[in-house]
Amino acid sequence: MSGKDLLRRVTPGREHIPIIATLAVLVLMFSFGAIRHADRNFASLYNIISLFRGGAVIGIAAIGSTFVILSKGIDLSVGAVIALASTMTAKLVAEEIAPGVAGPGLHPALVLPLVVFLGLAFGAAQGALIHWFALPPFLVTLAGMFLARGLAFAVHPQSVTADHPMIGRLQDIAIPLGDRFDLPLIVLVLLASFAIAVLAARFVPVCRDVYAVGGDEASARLMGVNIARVKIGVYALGGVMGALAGVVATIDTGAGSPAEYVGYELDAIAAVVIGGTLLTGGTGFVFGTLLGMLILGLIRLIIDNEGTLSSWWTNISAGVLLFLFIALQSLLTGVAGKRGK
Amino acid sequence: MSEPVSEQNEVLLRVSGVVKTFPGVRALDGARLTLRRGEVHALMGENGAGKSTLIKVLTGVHTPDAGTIELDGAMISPSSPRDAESLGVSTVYQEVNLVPTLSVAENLCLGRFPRRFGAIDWRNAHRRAERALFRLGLELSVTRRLDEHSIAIQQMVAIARALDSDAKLLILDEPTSSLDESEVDRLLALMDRLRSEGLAILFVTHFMDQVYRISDRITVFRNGAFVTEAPTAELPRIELIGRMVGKDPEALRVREAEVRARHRTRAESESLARVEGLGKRGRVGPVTFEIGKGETVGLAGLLGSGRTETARLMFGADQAESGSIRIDGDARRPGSPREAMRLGFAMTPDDRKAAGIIPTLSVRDNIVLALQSSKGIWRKLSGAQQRDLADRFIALLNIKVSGREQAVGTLSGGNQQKVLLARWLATEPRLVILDEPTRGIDVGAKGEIESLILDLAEKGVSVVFISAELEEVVRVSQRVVVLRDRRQVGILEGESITEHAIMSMIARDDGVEIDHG
Amino acid sequence: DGSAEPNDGSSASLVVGFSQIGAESDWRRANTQSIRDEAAKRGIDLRFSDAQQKKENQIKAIRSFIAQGVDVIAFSPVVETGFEQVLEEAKRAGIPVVLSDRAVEVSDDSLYVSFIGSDFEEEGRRAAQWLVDNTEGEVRVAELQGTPGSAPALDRAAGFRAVIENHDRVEIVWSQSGNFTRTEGKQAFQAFLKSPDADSVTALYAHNDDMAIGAIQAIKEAGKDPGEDIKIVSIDAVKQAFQAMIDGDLNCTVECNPLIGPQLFDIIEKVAAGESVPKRVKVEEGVFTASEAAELIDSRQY
Amino acid sequence: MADRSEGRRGKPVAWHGGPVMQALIWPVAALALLVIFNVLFTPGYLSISVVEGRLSGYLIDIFRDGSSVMLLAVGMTLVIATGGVDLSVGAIMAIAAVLSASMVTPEWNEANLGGWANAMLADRTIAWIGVVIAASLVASVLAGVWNGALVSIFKIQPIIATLVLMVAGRGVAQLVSNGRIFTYDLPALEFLGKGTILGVPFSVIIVALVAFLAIGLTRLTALGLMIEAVGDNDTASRSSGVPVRAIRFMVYMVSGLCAGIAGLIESSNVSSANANQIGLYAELDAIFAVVVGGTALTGGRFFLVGSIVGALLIQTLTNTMYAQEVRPEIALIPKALVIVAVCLLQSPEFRRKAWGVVRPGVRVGGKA
Ligand SMILES: Nc1ncnc2c1ncn2[C@@H]1O[C@H](COP(=O)(O)OP(=O)(O)OP(=O)(O)O)[C@@H](O)[C@H]1O
Ligand SMILES: Nc1ncnc2c1ncn2[C@@H]1O[C@H](COP(=O)(O)OP(=O)(O)OP(=O)(O)O)[C@@H](O)[C@H]1O
Ligand SMILES: [Mg+2]
Ligand SMILES: [Mg+2]
Repeated sequence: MSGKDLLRRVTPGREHIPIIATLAVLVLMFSFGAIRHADRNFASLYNIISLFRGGAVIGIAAIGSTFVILSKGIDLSVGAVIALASTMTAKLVAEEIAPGVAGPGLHPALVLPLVVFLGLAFGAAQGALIHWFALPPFLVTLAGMFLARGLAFAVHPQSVTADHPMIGRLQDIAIPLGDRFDLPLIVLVLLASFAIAVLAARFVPVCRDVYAVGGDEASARLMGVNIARVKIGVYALGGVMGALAGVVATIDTGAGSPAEYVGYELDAIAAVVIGGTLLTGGTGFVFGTLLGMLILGLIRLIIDNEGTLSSWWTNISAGVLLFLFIALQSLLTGVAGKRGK
Repeated sequence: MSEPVSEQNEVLLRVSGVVKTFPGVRALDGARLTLRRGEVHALMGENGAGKSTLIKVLTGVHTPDAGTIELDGAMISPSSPRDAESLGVSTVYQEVNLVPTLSVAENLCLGRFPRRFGAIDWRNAHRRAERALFRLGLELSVTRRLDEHSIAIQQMVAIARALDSDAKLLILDEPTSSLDESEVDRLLALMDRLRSEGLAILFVTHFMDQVYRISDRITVFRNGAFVTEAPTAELPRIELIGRMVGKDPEALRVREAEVRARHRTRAESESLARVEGLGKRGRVGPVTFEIGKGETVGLAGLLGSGRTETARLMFGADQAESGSIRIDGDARRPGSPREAMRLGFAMTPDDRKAAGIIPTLSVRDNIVLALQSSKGIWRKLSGAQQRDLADRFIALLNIKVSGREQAVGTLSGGNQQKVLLARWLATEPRLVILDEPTRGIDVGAKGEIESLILDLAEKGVSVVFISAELEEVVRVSQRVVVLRDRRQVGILEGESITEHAIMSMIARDDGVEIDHG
Repeated sequence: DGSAEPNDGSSASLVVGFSQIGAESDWRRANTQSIRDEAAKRGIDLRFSDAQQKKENQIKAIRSFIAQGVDVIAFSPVVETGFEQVLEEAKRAGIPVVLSDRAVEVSDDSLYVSFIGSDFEEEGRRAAQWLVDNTEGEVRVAELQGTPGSAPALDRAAGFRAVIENHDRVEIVWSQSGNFTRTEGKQAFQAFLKSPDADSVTALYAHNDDMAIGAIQAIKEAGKDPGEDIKIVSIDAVKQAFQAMIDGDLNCTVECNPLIGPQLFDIIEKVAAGESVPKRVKVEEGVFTASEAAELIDSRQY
Repeated sequence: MADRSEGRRGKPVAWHGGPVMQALIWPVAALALLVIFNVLFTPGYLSISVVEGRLSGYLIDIFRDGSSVMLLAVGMTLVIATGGVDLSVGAIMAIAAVLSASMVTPEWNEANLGGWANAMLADRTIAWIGVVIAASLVASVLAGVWNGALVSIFKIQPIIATLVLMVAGRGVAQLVSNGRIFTYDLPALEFLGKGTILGVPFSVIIVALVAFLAIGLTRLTALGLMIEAVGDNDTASRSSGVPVRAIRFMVYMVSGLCAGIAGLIESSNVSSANANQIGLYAELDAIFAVVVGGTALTGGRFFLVGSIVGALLIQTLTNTMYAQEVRPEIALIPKALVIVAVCLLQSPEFRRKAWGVVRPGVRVGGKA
């Protein structure tokens, strides 16, 4: 390999500019917080772990949304699927199996795969409707959102505690960092999911098909891409990641509720788009979504550290920070893009 | 031309009685086609004759209403392009059908990535892509996005993709429509080699030369129906054209002669505009030339020489960084197409799919669009005016549509090109920039467009003409600007315009003093 | 360095982190205001965070309070469950937690030191009791429920039913959600009023005043007399409900008192000083009827 | 197998001939089915009576309750036709609503505008209400300008650009009223949402006016053509001289204006403005209406009448849940099923396949 070749390999290409810009702004914003709130331990390890932990549910679900959006679709059912999965998990492990049978319900080792499988089926059904009948994804997944939310209430009308000894043990799984902090299971699941997804997006052929379908579906079809597999696949993945997010949320908080996770689909979409993935399909990075998730969390963290904001200033600051972020991001991308040409 | 293939050559593909109807159009009406191993078979016909539709039926994009397809002795009914590919049919479709947002390498390897341990082996993929392109004499960065490359390069990539497979049947639907001669030569040489390896090739094109250079047999379609099949050697050019258009070919010949004559008799004219050092760093330029009223200026050069870029700068589709256009006594540099339109400019782009047609809108909407935007939002053309305009141009350019309300996306390639032309002619411009206007247009229509340019010229409209066919450039231009490596290398005028002169100017080694005509 | 040590609390003023549910109603606003005012009055450094109705946000806020090392954390939980983990973290960091307004469900009581708030079930019972005491004969009740699944909606429904169970003459014939909002309360009730059942209905129980006011408008537009043809009892006792009672449209409102600032900070200060506090503190609340509305309206702060 | 004509970017390409009728027929059919269902199961569904000088009945309710979604759908249709989306309409509704409620509250005027405003409010109420309405609408249009600037000048993806205002807008609304929820008692302002003219709800009349204006403006001028061109292929539109940027700008402004009117109607209907609740999730309803009405989210051809029918459909659905007394927490399930049914009905793909399923069955039967 020539030296020039090597250089080309390690220097990021033009397509990486948005992601580098995003990362830069993330670092910038974090530094801003760290300086402004130096007396409030802003840059503490605890806060950083919390950033990951607090964003994990959205982050995991957003992996699914990333692929959906890359294929030029949209998935509005995410939030409701999380709620459904989380309620089901809690209900199934906590409640007695049949009236009269005492004690906790099904073993989590059984419940967790079951719920994730149901998520898969739910997502695949949405994908099938979208693909086979050429229905608009927006409407199908909106219906999916209503359906999943309704089912969650049908499973249990209010919040349930996931009362099972195994859940407690799962909660204790963590990688200790130093003597006082540890990475809890949910963060490990988050990081593992992202690692797998980032690698898959690059190295698994069918994932490249997703990019192709998002870039130009008609052409992809003519090039022999199996459109059905891609389209049903991405929504199935959306369902799986939503369900997984719901399951780990239940493990992490020890409870599930049908009324929760309202509006999470938008947060997930926001994380994806902030991470540099275009809603027009075909362009973007899974890793960007992780950055997007962190940015949403960071906005919240800065607001929490302000500590004096009224409810409305909370809203406004969230909007303003979001705006500042995307403005900076597009500025950096623009400048770098121009130089790149 | 190669050895004529004997009738005994094994039949690979037999299509018979295929019918395909779209709402309002019977695109195929009992189409018939027989293809043998080891032959290049040309499929000819006017725009909208149903050639592309037949190909799409063959590859499972469309389901036929009736008819049978027999491949290698077995009846097949491919349900998708993927299906067809697995049956051994590899296709280049008429419009570049690749994914613009993917890299060149990915476009070449999609669906057949080299793998290691089940994962994509990128290094290998890049090498394979580079090799596939190199076969066509192309060296470019395969990691760049496809849409960063010109439409001609994209067409080459599509061809490279189709060639990079072990198919028994290769279908090429107008693969050469925006390639220049050296690329065409290389492609034809490759086709020749593949033929000798026993591949059957179905070749659709409107370039007569290429048909006679490479094909063994010809099938002609008219209005979706089979007209004739004959060995190329037994079907003289003039007769072929006659079969295609269904008219006396003599009329065509007379008109062509007329065109030549009218061009030669054109008088000197006063100046309309002068392009002065127009350029953009890293893209093209500086380019300098003069356009007279009613004059046609050709831009000549090889693929990627910067013709399209020059046109885009003139029209404000890209912003020039230096130079200007001197017109009406002012030095202007159009910042947007709107500004250029205000100067009376018009431009048909070479990439009609991405930058030209509005696919889901009707033919009428597409035709009135530019005129309407120059009039502004409030002064809407009345329904009657729109219909008149559309009908007039449909008749004038002989656009084959089922009605003026047909969505442009469903027109045949050549007819889409005519709609674009109509859009700009409707604005009654002073200067029309035509970037590959004859791309994908049949022989009859090419003649029509040439005489149209003449008519325009007679009305005092100036034309900047870009075409991959040098012959065409030579025929219509009073002045030719020659570009090489995105720089102007010279200008030819009047009698000195010959194909040879242009080629030698392009071939000359180092930059000669630029002749500011 | 990532220290999450609580302050000593001796040198500077008391630092309290408070996470509010949101700002969805006048009631909530009054609740927030009361807490802010009281903190200012006592010179307490109050770090306030609005969770915008999301539990996740609330957990984030609590973690951020832990990182900031506040002296006491107080919050009004968005839902009852799912706080066990974060409360354990607070406990490990040695920060006591006080709940306000709504309870949480935890296996270990020691995760919070005290809960101060209304008893939603009691409110439902009081509403039912008023209806039982102030009507005769058969009472057919329409119910406008709060947001499905929310604690006040569930408890207010349950409390109401617990009382009418013992009174056969009172019966719920229709129940719909108005999402605690005026618009949806109005729409839902308007649809109901067109059904044949509507003619026989004699009472409306709304889970909050806002929905009751929406329903009153619908009743008027349907040509009936709210408060007369249909007796109306609701919960919250906001100022507008008093106005409605003066106008004769509303019959009774059960107070759900948001002004818990003084009571809350009494407890917080005790907790910070290491004194023992009761596990459950109820907020003082009353039941107001149309007859007292006129004299009380000016004293209502929200 | 499927025939799919290749439009650019894989859009299914509309065929010639009466696209408006084709787009309308299925949503109308779905609406009709829903109404028939109600006629069968809700007594007196179709009856319209006059109560207190106003028309009253289930059908009237649908129009009246649906007026804000219909308004939003009009603006949203134009935005979506350009290939965009406006998530901020709910927040803009809140801003307009709160601003109007604040400006008719004496304490607020005292603190923010000075005594002259109150004097005017007391002496020349109608004129002042004109000012109030104008101010609210100007604010909404300004919100649209903000969105338009982000999308067309800064080239930010519409969903993210409008998300900014969706998040911040409610805060702005609360900031205006300082978090208070003002209630008013001003028949002139309440007329917007509650008033009737000859028994017809005034809000419905406003919707009709706005819809006619929008349809007229887009179809009698070249605006409609240009909007469709921009949404279908913006590169081609730009090089054909369409003022792409200005068009994008304008549609967000119109969307803002429609949202503002909707906010005024919604708040005047209940005589108060709660920044947290007015228009919450309204953007989803509006987008739903538009997409059901036949306009693709990818932009291009749009059908304003279809969107209005879509809005009526969603409102009918909501009102059906009330009328059928579906348990609130379960109400979402039938709603989901109806949406899927409507979608299927609308899909040519489904009709073809459903038909195709029948045919082989017949053939098999013939063989047996
Ligand atoms: N999807 C479609 N819907 C409606 N009509 C169509 C569709 N596809 C093709 N047609 C019509 O079928 C006819 C045949 O078109 P086709 O593309 O096969 O022509 P062609 O011979 O390839 O022409 P060209 O030389 O211009 O490429 C045309 O009239 C075209 O308008
Ligand atoms: N051999 C090549 N390698 C890489 N890029 C090329 C090559 N040829 C052309 N290009 C691309 O084409 C662009 C310039 O070509 P342009 O389209 O202006 O030329 P043209 O003379 O119109 O040729 P074409 O026949 O491609 O339309 C450049 O920006 C470049 O990216
Ligand atoms: Mg063709
Ligand atoms: Mg070109």
